[in-house]
Amino acid sequence: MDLKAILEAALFAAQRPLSLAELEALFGEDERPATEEIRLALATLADEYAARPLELRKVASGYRFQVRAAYAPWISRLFEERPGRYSRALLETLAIIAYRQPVTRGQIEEIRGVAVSSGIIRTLTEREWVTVVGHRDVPGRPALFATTPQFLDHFNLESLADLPALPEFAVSPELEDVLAAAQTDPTHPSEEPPDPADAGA
Amino acid sequence: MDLKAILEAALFAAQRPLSLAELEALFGEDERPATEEIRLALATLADEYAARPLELRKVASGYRFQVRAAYAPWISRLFEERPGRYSRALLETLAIIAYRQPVTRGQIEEIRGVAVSSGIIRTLTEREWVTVVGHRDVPGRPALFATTPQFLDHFNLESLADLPALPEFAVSPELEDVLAAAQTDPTHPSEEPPDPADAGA
Amino acid sequence: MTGAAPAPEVLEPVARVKGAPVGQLPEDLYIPPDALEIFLETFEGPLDLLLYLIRKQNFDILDIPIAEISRQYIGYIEMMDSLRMELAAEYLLMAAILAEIKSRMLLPRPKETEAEEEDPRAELVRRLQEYERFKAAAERLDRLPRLERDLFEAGAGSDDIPVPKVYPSIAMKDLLSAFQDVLKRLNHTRHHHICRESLSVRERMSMILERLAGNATLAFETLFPLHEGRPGAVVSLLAVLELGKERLIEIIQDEPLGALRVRAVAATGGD
Repeated sequence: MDLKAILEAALFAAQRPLSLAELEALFGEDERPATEEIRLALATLADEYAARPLELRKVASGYRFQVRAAYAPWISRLFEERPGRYSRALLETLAIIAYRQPVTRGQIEEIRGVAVSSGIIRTLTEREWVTVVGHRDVPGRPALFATTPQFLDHFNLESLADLPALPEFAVSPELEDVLAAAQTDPTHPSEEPPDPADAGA
Repeated sequence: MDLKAILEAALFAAQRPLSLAELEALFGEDERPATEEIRLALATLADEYAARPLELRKVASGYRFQVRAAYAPWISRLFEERPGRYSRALLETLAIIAYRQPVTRGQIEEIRGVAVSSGIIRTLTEREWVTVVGHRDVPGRPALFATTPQFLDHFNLESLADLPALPEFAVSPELEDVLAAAQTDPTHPSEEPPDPADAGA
Repeated sequence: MTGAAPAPEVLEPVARVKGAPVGQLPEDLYIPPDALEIFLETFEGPLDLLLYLIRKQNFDILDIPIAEISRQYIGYIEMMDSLRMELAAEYLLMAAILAEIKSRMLLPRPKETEAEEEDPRAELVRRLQEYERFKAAAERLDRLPRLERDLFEAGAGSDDIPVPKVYPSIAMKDLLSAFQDVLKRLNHTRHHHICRESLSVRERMSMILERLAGNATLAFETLFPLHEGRPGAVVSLLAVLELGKERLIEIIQDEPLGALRVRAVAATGGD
C-alpha cells in the first residue's frame, strides 16, 4: 500500500491535526517508514492538492487538511451558528497573553488600563486557547496565563513565532490601514503561509 | 468561483453527508445552479477522486467523502481505544475466579463482601479471560465462571496449578472434608446454601 | 479598525456643553441617545479614549499638548457624568493623572535640573504606546485567517472502519496482591477456607463442566485420561467428587454394577 495514500486517508479520517509521531504510529513496527519519508510524502501530497479547494497545512499540533479561506463565503452557509465575533476586549487580552506570556491578570490590566473581566478569561480558557501555566511567586500567587497549541491551531499558526510581529513603535493610522488592507486580502502573497508540508521544522 | 470546487470544499468541511438540497443552499439565489448541474459536478468530482484513498459516496442522507475501506488496517490505529488501568475490584474478581473456579457471581460477592458490577464481568469475558462453563442448579441458575486458556497465556502459565501459592494461608482441612463427604454420598448437599444474590445474577 | 469613532474633525472644548441637551453637543461629540450605552464600550478604557483623542487630531504622541488633551478628556468624562452613565473608576483615575501631569508641566523648572528630570508626560506616553502596540496586535490577530470563520477543517467519513480496543495488561504480582487483600479481609470477617492444593482440582472441575456443556452425559472413565497417570486420576476424582458435592454434576448408574455416567445437574451452556 502506498505510504502517501495512507497518510492522506488518515489525515482526512482523523478530522484533527495529526503530528508526525501520530502519522508514524499508523504503521506497524515492521513497516514503519522513516520520518524523512513521511515528510517527503506529505510534501508531495500538498503539491497534489495545490489546484484543489483544500490545502495541507502544518499547524501547532500537526498536519491537517483544511478548506482554503477563499471558500468561506459558501462554506459558512453550512453552519447555522455564525462564527463568534470576538470583542475588542477579548482580542486585546488574548494578544497580550500571546505576546507577553506568561502573564498575570494584573499585568494584562496594567497594559490595557482597565480591569479584565472574569468572563473574558473564562471564555479564553473554555475555548482552550489560554491556560494557567503556573503562579507568580508574589503575594496572592496570581495565575500565570499562556496560550495553548489549540490557540495556534485555531489561528492557523504553527508556532508563536508565526504571530504577526508586534509593532515596535507606535504606527500611524495611515500605515496601519495599509497593513490592514494587505492582510485582509486572502490572495495577497505575503499573507499566504509557507507551504505546510515542506516546512522542515 | 468554480461550482465543482465549492461542492468539494463543502463536502469536506461539513464532516457529514450533505443532501442535494443542502448543496443547493450553499449558493445565493442569484447564483444558484440547477440540480442537474450539481449532479454533474458531483459525478466529475467522484471521477477525480478515483485514484485517491477517498471516494465520494451517496448514502441515505446525501453525499459524503469517505475513506476507502482498504485503508482500514492503518486508519483503525487512529481510533484505538485504550481503556485505563483495571480497577482493584476487577483484579480481585479475576483472582477469585482464578483460584476458586468454577464460581458464581454470588460466591464472588460473598468472598469479596461487596457486589460485583456487571461491567467487571463483561470486561473479563470480553477480554476472554473468563468464560461461563455452566450453571448452578439453584434458583436463578446462576452462571459458573472459570478462567480460559487465554488467561493462562496472558500470565504465561501452563495450567492453573502454576498459579503462585499463597504461603501465608494455612492449608485448610477442606480437602479432607471433600474426600470424607464424597465417600459417604456423592450427591452430598453443598455446605454452602444457595446464595440469594445468585438469583438476580 | 478604529471602531465606532466618528469622522475626524477638530474637537470643541466639550466642557462648555456640560448639562446641555444631547442634540446641541458639537457634532464630534454627538452621541445618539440610543447609543449612549455603547459609548463606553466603544472605548476599551481611558488609554483607548486618550489614544483616540490624540490620533484623531494628529497630535504627536511623543509631544502631547497635555493641557488640550486634558480639557477634552475631562469634557468627555463630565458629559458621561451629566448623562448619568456609570463610569469605570479607571476613567476617573486617568483624569486625576492628567490633572497632575498638567500641574507639573506648569511648574517652572530650574534650567540645570531640566536635563535630568523626566518629562512629566513620559510615563503616560510609555503606557499609551504600549497599549497602542497591543491594540494593533489584537486587530492583526483578528484578521488572521481563523478556523470556523475563514478556514474549515476537512474531514472524510470513516464509519466502516472498526475501532480496535487495546487492553491494559495485568502483572501477576498485581493479581496476587489483589487476591491476598481479599483473603486478608476474609480472615477479618469470617472463617473461610481457601486451599491452594485444590487449584488443579478446581481447574479440572472447570474442564469437566466445559466438556459436559457439549455432551448430555459422559462415561465416568473418560474423565480419567490414562496418560496423566496416577496423579492425574486423583485430581480428576477429586474434581468429580467436588462437583458432586457442590451439586453441579450427578453421577448416575442405571443398574447395579452398571457403567457410571456423569451429567450436569442442569442443562448447561455457554450462554
